Order: sequence, then structure tokens, then C-alpha cells
Amino acid sequence: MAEAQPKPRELPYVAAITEGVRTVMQEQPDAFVAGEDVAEAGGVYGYYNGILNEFGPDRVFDTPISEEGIVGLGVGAAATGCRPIIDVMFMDFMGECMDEIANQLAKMRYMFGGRATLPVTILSMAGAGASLAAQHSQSLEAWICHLPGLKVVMACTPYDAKGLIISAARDDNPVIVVLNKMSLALMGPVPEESYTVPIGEANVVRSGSNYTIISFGRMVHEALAAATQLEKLGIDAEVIDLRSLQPLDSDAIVASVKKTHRAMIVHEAVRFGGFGGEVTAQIQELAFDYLDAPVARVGAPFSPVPFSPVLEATYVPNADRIVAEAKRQLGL
Amino acid sequence: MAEAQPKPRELPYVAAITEGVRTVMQEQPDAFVAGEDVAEAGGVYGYYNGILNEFGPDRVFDTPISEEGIVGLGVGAAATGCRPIIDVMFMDFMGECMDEIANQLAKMRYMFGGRATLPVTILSMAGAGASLAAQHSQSLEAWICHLPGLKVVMACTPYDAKGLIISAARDDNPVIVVLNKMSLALMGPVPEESYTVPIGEANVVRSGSNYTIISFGRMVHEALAAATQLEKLGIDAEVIDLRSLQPLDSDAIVASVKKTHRAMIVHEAVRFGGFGGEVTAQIQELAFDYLDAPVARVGAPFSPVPFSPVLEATYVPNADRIVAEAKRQLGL
Amino acid sequence: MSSEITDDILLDIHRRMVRIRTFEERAGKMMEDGKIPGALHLYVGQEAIASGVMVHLSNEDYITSTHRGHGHLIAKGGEFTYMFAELYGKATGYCKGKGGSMHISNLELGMLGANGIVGGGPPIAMGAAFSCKFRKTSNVSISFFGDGASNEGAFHEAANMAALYKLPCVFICENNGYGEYTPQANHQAIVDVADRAPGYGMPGVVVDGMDPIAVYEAAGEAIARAREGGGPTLLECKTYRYYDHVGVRGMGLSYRTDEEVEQWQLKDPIVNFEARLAEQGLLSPEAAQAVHDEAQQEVDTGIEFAETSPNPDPAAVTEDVYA
Amino acid sequence: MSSEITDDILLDIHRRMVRIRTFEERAGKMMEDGKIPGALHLYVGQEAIASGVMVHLSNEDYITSTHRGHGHLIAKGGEFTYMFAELYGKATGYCKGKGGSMHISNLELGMLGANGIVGGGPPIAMGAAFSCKFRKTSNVSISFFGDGASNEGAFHEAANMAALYKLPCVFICENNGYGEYTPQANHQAIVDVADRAPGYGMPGVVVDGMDPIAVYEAAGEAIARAREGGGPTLLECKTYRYYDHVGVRGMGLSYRTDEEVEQWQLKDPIVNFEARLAEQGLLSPEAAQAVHDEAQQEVDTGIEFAETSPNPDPAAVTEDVYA
Ligand SMILES: Cc1ncc(C[n+]2csc(CCOP(=O)(O)OP(=O)(O)O)c2C)c(N)n1
Ligand SMILES: Cc1ncc(C[n+]2csc(CCOP(=O)(O)OP(=O)(O)O)c2C)c(N)n1
Ligand SMILES: [Mg+2]
Ligand SMILES: [Mg+2]
Repeated sequence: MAEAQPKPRELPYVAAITEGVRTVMQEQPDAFVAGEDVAEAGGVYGYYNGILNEFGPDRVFDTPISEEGIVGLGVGAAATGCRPIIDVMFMDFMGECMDEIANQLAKMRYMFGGRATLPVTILSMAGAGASLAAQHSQSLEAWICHLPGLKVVMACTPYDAKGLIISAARDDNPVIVVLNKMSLALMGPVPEESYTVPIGEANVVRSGSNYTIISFGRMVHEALAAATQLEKLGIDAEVIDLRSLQPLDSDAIVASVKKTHRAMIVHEAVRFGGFGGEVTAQIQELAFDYLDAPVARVGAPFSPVPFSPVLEATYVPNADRIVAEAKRQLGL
Repeated sequence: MAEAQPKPRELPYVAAITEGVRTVMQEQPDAFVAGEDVAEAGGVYGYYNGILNEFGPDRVFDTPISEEGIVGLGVGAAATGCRPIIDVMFMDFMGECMDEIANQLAKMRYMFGGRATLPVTILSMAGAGASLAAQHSQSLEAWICHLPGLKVVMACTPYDAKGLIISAARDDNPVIVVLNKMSLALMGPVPEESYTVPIGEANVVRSGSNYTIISFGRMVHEALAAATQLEKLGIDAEVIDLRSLQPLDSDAIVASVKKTHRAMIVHEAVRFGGFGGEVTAQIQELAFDYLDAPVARVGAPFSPVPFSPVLEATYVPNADRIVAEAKRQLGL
Repeated sequence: MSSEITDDILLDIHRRMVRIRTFEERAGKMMEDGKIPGALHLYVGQEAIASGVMVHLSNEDYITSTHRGHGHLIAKGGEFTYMFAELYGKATGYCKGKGGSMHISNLELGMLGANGIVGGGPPIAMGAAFSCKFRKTSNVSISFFGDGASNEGAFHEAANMAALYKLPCVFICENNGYGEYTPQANHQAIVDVADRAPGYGMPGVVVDGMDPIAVYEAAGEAIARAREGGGPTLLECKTYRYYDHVGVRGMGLSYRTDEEVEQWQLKDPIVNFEARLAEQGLLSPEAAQAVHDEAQQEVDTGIEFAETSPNPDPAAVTEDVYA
Repeated sequence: MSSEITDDILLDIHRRMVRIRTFEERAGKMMEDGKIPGALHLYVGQEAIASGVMVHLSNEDYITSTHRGHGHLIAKGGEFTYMFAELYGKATGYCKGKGGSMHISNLELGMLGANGIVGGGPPIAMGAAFSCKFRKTSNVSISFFGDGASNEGAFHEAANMAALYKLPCVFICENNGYGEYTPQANHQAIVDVADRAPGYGMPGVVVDGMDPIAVYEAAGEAIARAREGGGPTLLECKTYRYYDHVGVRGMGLSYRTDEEVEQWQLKDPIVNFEARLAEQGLLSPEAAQAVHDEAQQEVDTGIEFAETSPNPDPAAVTEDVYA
């Protein structure tokens, strides 16, 4: 008879982020945290709470509202021996620092013939659902996944949040860790010790035999809920959390689709031009003969994020829409 | 016997751009041209030559090197009754004004409940091939096609350049006209009178029966060259110039693929995360049962644009690479 | 120059301030009651600025606002019905419920929107000022922005361009001493944001932003200069927000002391202005009360309108993207 | 303070200027001969600045440069072999041919890159200055940028942050009177970019950028202040570029007069400095000639090296993207 395992410690997503950052700061003396209201206030979502107290103002400090300057600070410091953790409060603000991200951070190593190393970790909050309207709710991962030189990961559980942050900070490349503001209270097991979640490896969060749902970020939870509903329709869905969009674990996707023959990609971002296009294209490139139906894509409709909760509820993909789309796709 | 037609007037691409801008300025008293070195210098590629002289400094003026300010000028002026033509010299610089483009220009109408109209035309130069390295050679249309509220067109011939600019300026929505720096000397017929090239309609530039190459921008010419080579292999390729990426003429794509059963999308941008993913996803969504082979994608490899001509030649897609990829795709 | 101010203007400013305060107090309450979703940035404490500036403007003059935008729209003539409806996310709101607090706007009133992007306003205001000049009107365009926003590159670029082209633009910095929870001393090494003006070639002026007459006069001068082709001004108004950065009690952080709040409340723009008007025999306690009552009535009507208004049709989600 | 300058330093500055001039003249020629692809922005005329600044620095001090970056790299110790190889796009170049003129760099020399983005340098220099402070070194970080770049938001944000954190940073504006073909008066309403310094809370200084000693002294003071924890300085050097914005004759536009060019050439930093050194008995015509000859020799060797170097292997195109 198996011994009773002690119940693993559970933490909310927000605290797992904090713990990831704290672990990095403990392990890496060259790491520092910079961003708007990250120090004294502990971040507008509280995920830097206690970091200033523990590591002091030389290593944790507030910046002016200057996104281009903040990312530039990270680039210059990283190129000269530091390991910056840079906070871009909302992913929507990346437009303000897109030149620093795209033209400096992502490209410096290449332009210098490999003779620069940029271990920058950027944390940023994405996602709709909080009635924050068009400029505080976006998921813009498609912009940054198209930029050679960057790595991009998205954490949907407390475990992954901590582990991906630690991996990102240990990586010698710029890594953007996209977090989700609607998941802050989500509970989940988080080991106390330091651990990593590998960048570039997808996570099969539910195994299934005849349908594959590929997702990332908060939508993974909707995909899981949809899978439960789909069961009643005789669909045994495998759910894959990509976790890492860049590099993308194409092998995991293809292996699943070769088994299930039918696939869907789900993300929160606007469907048109979203990352789902890349995933879909790769599936049909790499597993064409295995596909029994076109790959389906679920994403936000073609509009900015609306404010009104009624509209936003229609806007953000959810389990019901995933199920409906699967039925349409499969002619059920 | 048909009467001999007078040979239509030919203009280089660069002069067609100028003529498009001039026509707009003549037709629309509320139009003005603003950008870096567009007035006195006539633009760094000369495509505003003569515009200042003809329309005077109130309507054609140089700006400081302030991309965010320049696009903001367009937003504020358009919302209050002007029809700005805004020059963002190189598309690579869009990172500097991405907030204005993505969060203000694209979204203002929606955020205001439809109660604002933003007839802004942005002209910008994309493309590699001139040894201008990583920050002056990019094709970033994937960023802007993912933004509801914008329209995005790309001109590959002198005819289209003039006609699309006139259409863009007549449109009451923000339209980004992406031009190509390697095509400036390209000759082609351009009517002297005012005309439009409709936004949202693809152009079948070569009809064929058993293969479809979808492209846009300069790569259309490479696709045409590839089609000639493919002929020798018994492949009769139809070549579609999308011209308008947003809105996308999905009907034209689907109609062709339903006829040919095999398709490829070609663009200059980095393949991973590029617009080709959207096109591929749509093809398999809308014409799955007609496909005899996976849709192929040709784009730049996953790196920034290199400086060295030797490397850049490897980097930028061309007819040979299109042919090679078609052979691989079709197992020839 | 205060001799220029007529009694009507003084009473007008007063009424605008009271309308803002009354609206904001109720908006805060309704948010705490869970009736208003999303983030609400209240203008309470800063009323003298919007009011002292806006009496100079017509509907053909433009303003851009900030995330803290209700006060600007109210002072520009915003109606409480459509405003509350917008905050509630209703179809009858100024933005049909699509914008909410952070994007509330009305172009007919010349109000080019609150903005969720700090520093989002200045370039747009500069563009509207260009438009005024281009179309040969004598209108002006005003950009309201915070001390925190003065560190955004967007402000820098807009200010430089406005000065270069001598645009009819006024940059009004509402310096309330904080950008979110960060005190000014932790976000810039200067005390007066107005010190940035000479770097653009425009005048910089500092006034007491708790004093509506000081604001009125300084703004009047800047606006007159702008209308006459004299170019932009950077006008800094020292002020304070009474409530937290977002909402009323916000995150409950202790980034400022109760004493500091109380000290500033001693300078309350409405209380002190009412005392002054009373002293001058311009506004009796009863008359003042009537203004408050009227605003209260307007608030009640607005809330009623908002609460009984329909939600947007879900199908509207993809409407209004394109013209 | 010129008494502080030793003879060695004077000769060092002279040699740096000559090296830059000689390199640039040949680079321009090779571009016109079609040997160097892409865009080349020559530093001729501005040599006093890079040279007068760089004699204060070690390899552990950082600089960021601009699109006009050869001069900065040369003054920082760049070797002509690897530089020409880079301009030629050869595998032996400083960036293995991947960067070219606009991204030429060498981190071992503390040169954090030319930059194709106007205003790209200041935030990175500010970050490197932070790094110097964070790692408790006494090193400094210098941002070179143009008059045109001073209008980019990136400069504004970097300057504010450097002043706020009292970083060991010096912002050196090489005001050559033009941003591309646009004269300064058409891109900003000020005459001295240094006027922007007080708006960030840092000292602003203007010097004659054609006079290497003036640059040396002003830069020395700013760098010393930075090293001692006194924070950043905005140092503006008035200068001129002899050739067109890009290349030698460029697009052949008539945006400036021949007289203007000639007037500035009368202030030539090398010619006048040589006269001065000769007068002081420090540098005979023969000794001067030897410096030129040596530079010429170095250029010849560099060109030889570049021309005989291999092209990059096409397979290298996707290397060096990630560490
Ligand atoms: C580009 C951008 N960066 C950061 C934020 C988050 N944010 C919202 S309000 C605010 C503080 C603004 O301070 P200030 O300009 O002084 O205005 P105040 O709130 O004091 O009125 C910040 C940092 C934002 N909305 N936009
Ligand atoms: C962000 C950005 N905008 C525009 C350009 C195009 N451009 C290259 S150099 C230049 C002029 C720069 O002027 P200045 O800063 O005075 O430097 P100078 O060339 O005079 O040395 C411009 C506009 C660019 N490279 N990057
Ligand atoms: Mg403030
Ligand atoms: Mg210049």
C-alpha cells in the first residue's frame, strides 16, 4: 500500500511569481528588478511584494513612466554584465518600447556577430476579462514571437509561473515572460525549492486519444473545461499547454496530432494574424496526412477589447466557444 | 484587325508613388504630408520630389525625428477634420511609434463607440536587399495586420502604388501603405488620370491551373519568375498578389486553391510568425478537402536581416527558393 | 489680471468644480458598491484645474485627457447621463459602453478622449492644434497630463513639435506629486515640470493648482497667446489627488501619510473658493448649496439613466471598428 | 584647466583625429568605388569630439554611438583591419559581417555599437551607466547622439532616468546643425540642445566641437563628475559634417551652401590643431606627417586585410541569434 504523501504546498499564481523573482534574486547576485511601481508598491498586482525589503533599493527600484528607457536600461545593463529583470506593467504598453525590444534587445547579439550576451528577463501582464478596455487587456504575443533573438513563454499555473521565471532568468538570452492578470488568485502546487520549467517544452496537461487542443496562457484552463464537456460528445481531447511559444515545441504538437488526427488551437489574442496561424501552418506542414479535419482556431474576434462586461464576455474565448467550434469543425 | 493601341505611359515605381501623393493632394484640400525629410529633401528615396513645390509649406512639411510625435500628429489632426499623409521613413521605425499606431490610431474609433473617424494614410518603406542590415530592412506587416482598426496594403507595381495610395487616402479609416525600397526603379504602366486600386481585392497576376502561389510586396515578382521555372516541371502556377492584407481577400485565395489543389504563400518577412501563417490557416480552414498537399510557406529564416551581401542573398527569399520549396512540397 | 474675471465666470468656475466633485464622489461610491466595473481614477482634489482652464474654451477648442479624465469631460460640458452610462458600460454611454472610464470622450464637445496610455494625450493634442492652425481657425488644443506622464518620450516629442510649429497648444501638467504610488522625487530629479519648457523653446509657468483663479489667469494667458499665433506654453499646476491612484481606497498602500493628505485638503479648491466668493458677496451659503443640490440632482438623474439603460447588444462587439 | 593637459595627451588626441580622418576618407572612397555596400555615414569634420572625449576613457568605460559610428570606434581603439572587414561584410569583421557600418561595435573596447535607430543609443548608455554603478566600478558610460536625435523620446527618457539615479553617464550631443537634410531650425525651436539639461536636473554645457581641447576639458569635467557620483551631464559640441548625410556626395541635394561648408572647414579640427601644436613646438611638420603616414599605412593594411578576408559562410546566416 502506498504511503500517504504529504499534500504539496499550494500558492496563488501571484505569490508564485513573487517566489520566482525572489529565487532569482537569491541565486543571481547580478540580478536586479526595475519597473514602474515595482519597489515601494510591490507592483500594481502585488507580485513584487517583499522583494524590496529583502533585497534593498540597490537591487529593486522604481522607474519613471518611461517604457523605452526601462527596457533600454535592461539592454545596456545586460550587455555589460548584469542580469536585469524588467517589468513592463501591462503588455499593452509594449508599443511604447517596441523599438527597444525589437531593434535593440532582440537584435544586438546578432548585429554584433554573436559578441554580446543579453540575459534580460521581461515580465509583463496580458489578458482581458477585468473590464480594463482596449489599452489594458491585450495579448500581443504574436508581435514578439515574430522576432528572432527573443524567447517567449507564457505561464498558466502557479507552478509554471515560478519555474518559467527562474528558467528565463538563467537563460543567457532575452526572455519575455507573459503573465495573466485574471489568474492571480489561481491556486496550485508550488515547490518551495528552486526549480525550472524548461523553455521550449510543451506540457501535455490532459492526455486524450482523438482530439488535440493546443493552447497557452489562461486559455489552457478553458481548454481543459472544454475537454470535460467534449467528453460527453465522445471526444477524448488531449490538451497541450505550449508554455513556450518561442522556441515552439513543434514535436509535441505533431506527436499529438498524429495520434488524434484532429486539432484546434486556442488563444486569447485576436484570431486574425494571431499565433494560432503559425501553429496551424506547422501542423498541416508536419502532419498533413494525419489530419481528418482542418485545424480549427479559436481566438478573439476582430475588434479591440471592449470595456462593457457584456461585450467583453462575448469577446474573450471560453470553454463554450471552444466546444461550439469543435462541433462545427467536426460536423457534430 | 485591332487598331494599334498607343503604348501606355510607363513610370518607375518611385514616380508612381509621387503621382499618387500628388493626386491625393490635388483632390483633397484637407490632406497634408508630414514626415522626416519629406519636404525640402523630397524624401530620402525621392518619392516626394516636387510635392513641396506644388503644394507649399503649409501642406508639406518636415518633422523632427520623432516617430511617435509624427503619428500622433496624424491621429490628432485626423480626428479633427484633416486627412493626414504620414511618412514613417522605414518600416523598421514602427517600433518607435507602435503605441500611437496600435493603441491610438487603430483603436480610437472603437473606444469612442464609433464616434471618431481617422482618415490617416501612413506610407512606409519595407524590405531587404540593399545591405542596410537589421534595422533598415524589415518587413513587419505581421504586427499591423493583427490590429483591428487598421487596413494594410502593399504595392508591388507602379500601377498599384499610385492606385493604392489614392484608395488609402480616400478611405475614412487608417490605412498603412507598405512600399518596397528595392522596387523604386521598377517600370510599369501608370495612367495619368486619377484611379483607385480597391482595398480588399487580391489581384491574380498570372493564371494557372494546378498550383497557387500567394504573395504580396516585392515577392510577387519572385513568384512570377518562379512560375516560369515551374512551367518546365509541368506546374502551371497561378500567382496571386494579395495587395491588401487587411482586409484579406480570402475568397480569391480559396477560389484559386479550389481550382489548383496546391498552394504556397511567399513573403519576405521572417517565416515564423509571419502573415503566411494566417493565409495558410485560412486555406486549410476554407478549402481543406481540396488540398492535395500541405500549403507551403516561404519566408526569411529565423534571424535578423544580416548586413553582408553574401548573407543577405541567402536570407531574402527568391525565385529559386520558391521553386525548391515547391519541389520539396510536391515530392518532385 | 484678476480684474478681468467677471462674476459670471467666477460662478461658472464654481459650478464646474462642484459638478466634478459631486460626480466623482458618487462614481467612487458606485464603484465600491460594485456597480461600475474596471478601473476608476478619480479627479477629486484637482477640480480647480479642469474648471479654471475650461471656462476659456468653446466646443470647437480641443482637449486631450488622461486616465483621470472624468473631470476634464465634465468641465468641458459632459452630461452625467451619458457619462454614468459609459462608466456602467451601457449602450447609451458616450462610447456605447466600449470605452469606459479610461476612454470616455465626446468629440462634439471637443473632448478627444481620456487615455489609458500615460503620455497618450500630448501627441494627439499637438495634432489637433496643428489641425486648428491648418484649417485656419482660431481654436486651441489643450493637453492635460500628469507629472508622471512628463517622463514619457511622447510628451517630449509633442512638446518639441508644438514649439517648432508654433502651434496653438497648451500643455497643462497636473502635478499631483505622484505617478501612481511613486512620489515625484522618485521619478524625476526636478521639482518643477515647467523647467522643461525652455528646452523646447516655450514659456513655462507654475501656478497653484488648488486655486481656480490662479489657474484661470495663467491658462487665460497661455490660451490667448496660443490663439494669437504665439505658440505653446507649458503650464504646471501643483495639485493633489485626495483618493488613491485608482478607486477610492485603492490598494491601501502607505505611500503617503494622512497628514500629507490633510494638509492638502486644507487648500481644498471648492471650500476655499466658496469662502472667497462668500466674502466677496458673490455666493451666499444658500446659493452655494443650490449649486451642490443641482449637481446632486444631476448625479441622481445620471445614475438613474445609467441603471435603466440597456446593455450593449453582444453583437455590437465587432461594430465600430471601421468607418 | 588646459594646464592639466600633458603633451602626451595632446599628441594622443591628434593621432586619434588623424586616424579617424584617414579611415573615413578611404572608407568614403571605397564606397564610391563600389567596394563597400550599404549606407555609410562619415564622421569627417567631427573628429575633435570623439578624440577629445575618448582620451579620458579606458576599455572598461562604455560608449554608445550612432549611425555615424566609425569615428567613435576608432577613437575608442578600433583596429582598421576588423573595421574595414566589417564594412566590407567579411567574416573577419568586428561583427562577422553581420552588422556593417551601422552596427559596428566591439564590446572588449567598451563600444556598445553604432546604431541604426536615431536615439537608439541614449537608453543603452544609461543602462550601461547603471551597470557601472550597480557593479560598484568607477567607470562611466557615454552616449553620443546628434541634434536630430535629441528630439526622440528615447533621449528624453534616458536623460531623465540618468539624472534621477545620478548615474555615471555623459550625454554628448554632436550638434552638426542638421538631421539628415533638415537644418536644426526646422527640427527644434531652440539653438542649444544643452538647454534641455535643466529640465532633467543635470548641468548643460556648450563647447566648440571643432576644438579638441575645449572638448577635452569639458568632457573631462563631466566624466570626473560622473565618476565621483555627481551624476550625468549634457555636453553639447557644435560641429559640422563635411560630407553629405550619407556617403560622400550623397543625394546631391542643395540643402546647404558651399559657403557654409567652407566656413566650417576653416575651423578644421585637425588643421588648426596641428598649427597650434606646431606653434607650441610640440609637433613638427615632419612629425605630423609621420602620424598621417602611419594612419595611411594602417588604412592600407586594413583594406588589404578586408579585401583578402573570406566572405561569411552562407550557413552562418542563422548563427549568432541566440547565446
Ligand atoms: C504607457 C503607460 N505606462 C504605464 C501606465 C500605468 N499607469 C497608469 S496611471 C499611471 C501614473 C500616472 O501618473 P501621472 O501622469 O502623474 O498621473 P496621475 O495618475 O497622477 O494623475 C501609471 C504608471 C499606463 N497606463 N500607460
Ligand atoms: C528612429 C529613426 N528615425 C529616423 C531615422 C533615419 N535617419 C537616419 S540618420 C538621421 C538623421 C540624424 O540626425 P542627427 O541625430 O542630427 O545625426 P547626424 O546624422 O547629424 O550625425 C535620420 C532621420 C533612423 N535611422 N532612425
Ligand atoms: Mg501624478
Ligand atoms: Mg545632426
